[in-house]
Amino acid sequence: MNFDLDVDQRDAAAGARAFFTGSASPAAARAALEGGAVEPGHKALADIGFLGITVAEAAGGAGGSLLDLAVVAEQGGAVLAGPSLVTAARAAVLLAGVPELAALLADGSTAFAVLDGPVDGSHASIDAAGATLFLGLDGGALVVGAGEARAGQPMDATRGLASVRLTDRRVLREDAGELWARARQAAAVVLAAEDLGAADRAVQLGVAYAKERQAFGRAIGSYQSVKHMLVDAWVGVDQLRSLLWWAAWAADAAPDEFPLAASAAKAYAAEVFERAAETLIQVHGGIGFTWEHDAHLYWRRAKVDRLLLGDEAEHLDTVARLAVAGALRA
Amino acid sequence: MNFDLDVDQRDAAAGARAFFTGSASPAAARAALEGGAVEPGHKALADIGFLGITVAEAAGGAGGSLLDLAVVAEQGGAVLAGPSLVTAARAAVLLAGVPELAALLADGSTAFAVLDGPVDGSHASIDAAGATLFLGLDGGALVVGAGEARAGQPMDATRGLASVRLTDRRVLREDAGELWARARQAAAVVLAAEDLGAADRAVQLGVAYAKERQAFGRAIGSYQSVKHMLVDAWVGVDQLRSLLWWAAWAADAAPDEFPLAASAAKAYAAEVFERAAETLIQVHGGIGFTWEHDAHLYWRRAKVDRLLLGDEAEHLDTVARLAVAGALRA
Amino acid sequence: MDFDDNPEEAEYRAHVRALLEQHTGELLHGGAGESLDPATHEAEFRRTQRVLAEAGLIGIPWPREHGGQGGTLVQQAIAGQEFSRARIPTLINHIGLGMCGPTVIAHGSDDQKERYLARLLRADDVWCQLFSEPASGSDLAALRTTAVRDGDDWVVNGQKVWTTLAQVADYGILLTRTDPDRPKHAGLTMFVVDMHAPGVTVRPLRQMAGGSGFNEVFFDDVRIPDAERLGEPGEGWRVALTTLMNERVAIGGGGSDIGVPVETLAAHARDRLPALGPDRQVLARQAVGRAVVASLATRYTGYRRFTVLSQGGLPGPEASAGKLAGTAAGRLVADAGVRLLGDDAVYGAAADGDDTWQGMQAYMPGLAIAGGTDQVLRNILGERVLGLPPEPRADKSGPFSGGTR
Amino acid sequence: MDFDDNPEEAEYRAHVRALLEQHTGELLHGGAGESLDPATHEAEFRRTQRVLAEAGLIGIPWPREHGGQGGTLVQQAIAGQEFSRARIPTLINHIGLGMCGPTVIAHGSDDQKERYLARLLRADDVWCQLFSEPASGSDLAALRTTAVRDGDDWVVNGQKVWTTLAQVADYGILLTRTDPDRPKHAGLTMFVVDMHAPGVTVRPLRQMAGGSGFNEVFFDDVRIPDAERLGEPGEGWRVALTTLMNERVAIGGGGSDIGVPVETLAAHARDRLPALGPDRQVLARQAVGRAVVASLATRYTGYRRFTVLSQGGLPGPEASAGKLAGTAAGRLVADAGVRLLGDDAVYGAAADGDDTWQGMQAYMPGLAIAGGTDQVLRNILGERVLGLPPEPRADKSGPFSGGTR
Repeated sequence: MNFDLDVDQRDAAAGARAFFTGSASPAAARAALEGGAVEPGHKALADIGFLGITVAEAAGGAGGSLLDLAVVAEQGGAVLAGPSLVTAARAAVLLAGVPELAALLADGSTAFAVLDGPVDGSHASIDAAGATLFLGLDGGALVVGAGEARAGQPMDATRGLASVRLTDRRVLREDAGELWARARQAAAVVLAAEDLGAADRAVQLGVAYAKERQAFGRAIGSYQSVKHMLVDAWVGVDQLRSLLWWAAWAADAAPDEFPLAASAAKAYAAEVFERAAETLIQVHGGIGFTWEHDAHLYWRRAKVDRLLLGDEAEHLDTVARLAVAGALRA
Repeated sequence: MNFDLDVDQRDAAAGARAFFTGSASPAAARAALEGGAVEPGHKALADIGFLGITVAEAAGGAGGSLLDLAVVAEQGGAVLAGPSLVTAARAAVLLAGVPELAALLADGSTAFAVLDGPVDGSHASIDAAGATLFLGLDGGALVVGAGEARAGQPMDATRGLASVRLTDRRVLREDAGELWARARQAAAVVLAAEDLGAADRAVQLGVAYAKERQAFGRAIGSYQSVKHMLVDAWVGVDQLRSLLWWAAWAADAAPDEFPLAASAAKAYAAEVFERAAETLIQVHGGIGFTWEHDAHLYWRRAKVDRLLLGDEAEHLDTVARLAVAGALRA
Repeated sequence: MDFDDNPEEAEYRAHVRALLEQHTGELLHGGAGESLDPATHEAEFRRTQRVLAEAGLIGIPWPREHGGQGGTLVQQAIAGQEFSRARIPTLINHIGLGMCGPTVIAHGSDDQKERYLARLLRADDVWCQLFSEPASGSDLAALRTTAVRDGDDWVVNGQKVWTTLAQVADYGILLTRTDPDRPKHAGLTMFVVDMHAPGVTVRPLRQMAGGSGFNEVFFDDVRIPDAERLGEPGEGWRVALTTLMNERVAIGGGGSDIGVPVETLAAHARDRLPALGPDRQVLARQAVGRAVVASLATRYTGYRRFTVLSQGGLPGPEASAGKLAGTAAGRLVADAGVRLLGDDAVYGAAADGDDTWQGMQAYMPGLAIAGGTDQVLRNILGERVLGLPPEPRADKSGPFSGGTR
Repeated sequence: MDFDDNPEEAEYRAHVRALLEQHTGELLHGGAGESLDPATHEAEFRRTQRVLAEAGLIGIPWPREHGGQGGTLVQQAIAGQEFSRARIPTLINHIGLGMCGPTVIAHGSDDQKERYLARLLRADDVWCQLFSEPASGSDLAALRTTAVRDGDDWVVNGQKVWTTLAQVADYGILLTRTDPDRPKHAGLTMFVVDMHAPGVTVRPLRQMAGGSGFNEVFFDDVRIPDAERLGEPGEGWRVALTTLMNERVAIGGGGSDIGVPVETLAAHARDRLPALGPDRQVLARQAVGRAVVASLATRYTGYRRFTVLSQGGLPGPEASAGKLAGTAAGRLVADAGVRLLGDDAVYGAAADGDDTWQGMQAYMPGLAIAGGTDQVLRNILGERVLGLPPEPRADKSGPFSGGTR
């Protein structure tokens, strides 16, 4: 058994960490709430090659695995980067048979978004606010087209959520239901990876503050109420990493396990990230619920992400149905 | 506003406490698991008049309110007494129009049980194991009859659970659906009252042990992990008392509020008692999960009661439906 | 047992209602769910309190000699309920009434009482409470703002934070460290400070939910005459305990919901449930049911506390349970409300601009902190209600300046 | 990344499997879900371990000089997995193998090693660990059992509790207080005790779930030769830490579920779901889904720990998270399993006598306590993994007899 990242993946994670740390931040996420740009932005992500990690080499991508993408996405999540690599992962699956469009995805010359719900008035869809070309499922067919995006008042401005009405559409593939489902599972895994990164950072920030902040003559992290709250958050993050790695690995290496693993990771991510973000605020006390502190930016992301691409209830239901149908490894 | 027990009710509670403390105990509940008798038993409860508290005076009862009965039932719950006053409350409602049977209930000359589910093979029904005459709902009609009881291996032997098949039946009232529902609500409230008493005692026992038991040079109750666990259990108990009083009061004084209040009390009781019992074991550490310690007897009662007369999910659903239909006070 | 007023209560309620009716044109009325900002409507807020004071509805339990009505806590609670019913927003001087005034009554000089109390009741002066600092939140006695004696004055330097209403306040009660060489609780002194004095700077503090109910207050060489001291030098902690005890009385309320009332959630569910699929309705009803039960449990427990007041009792430490459980219930209500929004739940407001549920969601984390964190409340309940032993403390002896903080 | 054996691991697994096949007739095999009691099947249990030892499958990572195989922790884990797969029950000497033996190896005299280790591996002698006492559970160093020097012997008086396998044990490692005038950790000494010596009384302790896996052990003037001391007098705490560190290695497992495997829950749900109404099915799937996700999260985290072993690493304090989270997941599995029983859920067993789910439910509260309470595990994780500061302690200095306990 070798359930660990390999050296290349560790290197990729370190590189991604350096890139994202230098190009995005909770401060940028705060500024975005007041109209600032999402950082690092579409072009920078394309330039460093992150949009094409899972696009085939023939289409100009890196031909990597979903796990390769997930380790990068985790680092983006840690600093609340946008737009999301969820879209890259999902579009790469959808466009696997359409190399000319996949090439536009990989080189960043077109900003794609994938629409959830009806294409003539979609649900809130990730990064739809900044996209120019949309992919959607229309009566079982995979379609592509331009559209009009209507963004609501953001809770987390880095997600670029908007509802879209396609103004034209072209069928890329009929009977695309299975492909669509697989793409959505990949998207759920990458969202869980971003959540893992953000939750991990939230716990780190909470731990650091609990070591430093004093009350009643000692560091607040020495009190069991604070210590145990952080431990529970950390245990969740540590276990989420295991589910996430398994799910991302299964996408390419164990397709039979993938649907259950993807839903397990997404459901668990929703809970773990929300708890980590709530803990981050609570540990910080008064300063933790001010606008100027970063805590609420993680909290906003958590409150939004838990509902995107299917909430916890949807994915728990899926896990149960698949488990009952015999999908667990013996 | 006067949301408190009156002097008579406080006196009744004190009297009931003295009676139950002298006639029942967790030790008796333990012995019952190995075939011992349920204490104080049907006859003693009849003799002291508790079976007739809500039976009309004309039928030999005390003509009291459900609240009068609930304050007594709480004291029985504290020492895991059996049989349950749930049956007395429920049968008194059902037999309000049948004074000759109500008289047999009040004077204890007949041991009644009320059957949940089909009368030709009921669900597990409280105190059915020791009863000789059964009340049931059969195609919308209230029926009474003798029957054969089949008791399963007990988890909590004081509940006298059994499945019953009526061997004869007589219709007491046609179209009894509404009466049946009200009786079941009264039963749920009295079960919640017994749970309140048991949960309250569990918290008291946990607090007492946490003050006395030392670890690492101080009482374990001084550690936040133990202290806060007990506080959360206590807050639940204190709030359950409020819901319980309201529900029991509403049965007679505010019938419009009663269905919602009864379901709220029962749903909350399930959660509060279970948490109090789990806390009791955890605070005691190793000794807390031994057979000889009383903790598991409270735990057994909690694990059973949470499911009887509708589990938490059923009652939460009822609360939501009624609230949506406008049943909350403005 | 009943939930009705007794005859005296009913009579008093009718009296209040008649007065509010009579003065309705002079009073501010807030829209439901929408809270007016005292900073932008300061004049109307002050006028409203003055009119109510002149009608005898302010400072009800205060002694008559200090401008109060010599009434009961129950009368005050009834008046509060009727203010809510008439949609009168929270009084601009609620900090002054609930905390500063009682502290001046208990520890002020005759001169201070004379100068301040009547004006406070009429909101001629608005008051704030200057206790918390960036480095002393739950551990209030660790505060670092210094006051140094200089002739007949004290010179104050430092920073306070989480100060409600500082941006409109005329006076504040200010807890300072006057002797850093004594143990942390022993070196404190309380003052009345003029918020318009040179060297006082107020800066609003924006919260994650968007509003700015709190402020930072900076003190740069602010001079306070010794006559404005409240209590003896070094007795500040004892004086502050008076304030904090009165704060508990103020928040130990009588069954009012935290955040959005559960009836509003029920109406919201009535609107939104039909749009959900059948499986989703099952789950949504569980969430709504759980939120309703938790809220009602807190509400009816509040009624029990109110009954104690009604029978002449005082709120004990168990009042902390009301805030703890109310916060937990509020979280359930907010979460159920947000999830019922469906696709709108991921935005900051619904498509029609209504942000009731998202706003409440963003308000809840602060509520679990401000006015006593959940953790501090559990300590209070564990120690003062359940009688569990406190943790050993090393910060109570030794000089503050010597690192024993 | 993969979940397969590497070539060496695969080879070793095949080797183990072949040996188990070869000796299958000599080995005890337990029924699924049904655990055999070592006390009632003692001879077969001892024989099973002896056969496995002779096949080289016991004490795999122990040095060859002490009768071990000089192998790796991974080989041991693989052997354990294959024992499970072959339905061989937990070895009768698992306490001896996991804790007592390593302690003798680290601190015993050559003579002790010679006399004990080979016999321990073959289960010629079964061992137990005598540490916990009624008044010292989480706070082990507060123990009160005394050993007083008397010539060449020590005389032991006191009581131990929670002693697994004491009713069949031949020897035990026994932690005693030999100097009550020193601080609590400094006055302890460890011994090997003959469980058949006069004055040793073993009494089984019944648990709430019904079984009697634990015992009380009483010592009345039990004489232990000084040659049976493990380590120096006063060094008992250091010796005990060796034992406890090995305990953590033993429970830091590689992805095995706590309680009933989640696949069993899935099969149970498949059987029981169709009997529920549609609304109930929605709720039951939520509960099953949640239990499955929590279990898989723990299982796959176990695989990550196992990978560390596989790469030659040692289990760190994060292994405590496996027990903490596994217990929480186990509670979810048990609760979902019980609730799926419908009307049978209120009884101690289903109508057909199967008590899998009720048994697991009753087993979970003890699991959150035995081998480190949830609270102690959180302290360990907070301090040793997250680096949060410990609480101040007053019990570490001052003489034990002087009340500093």
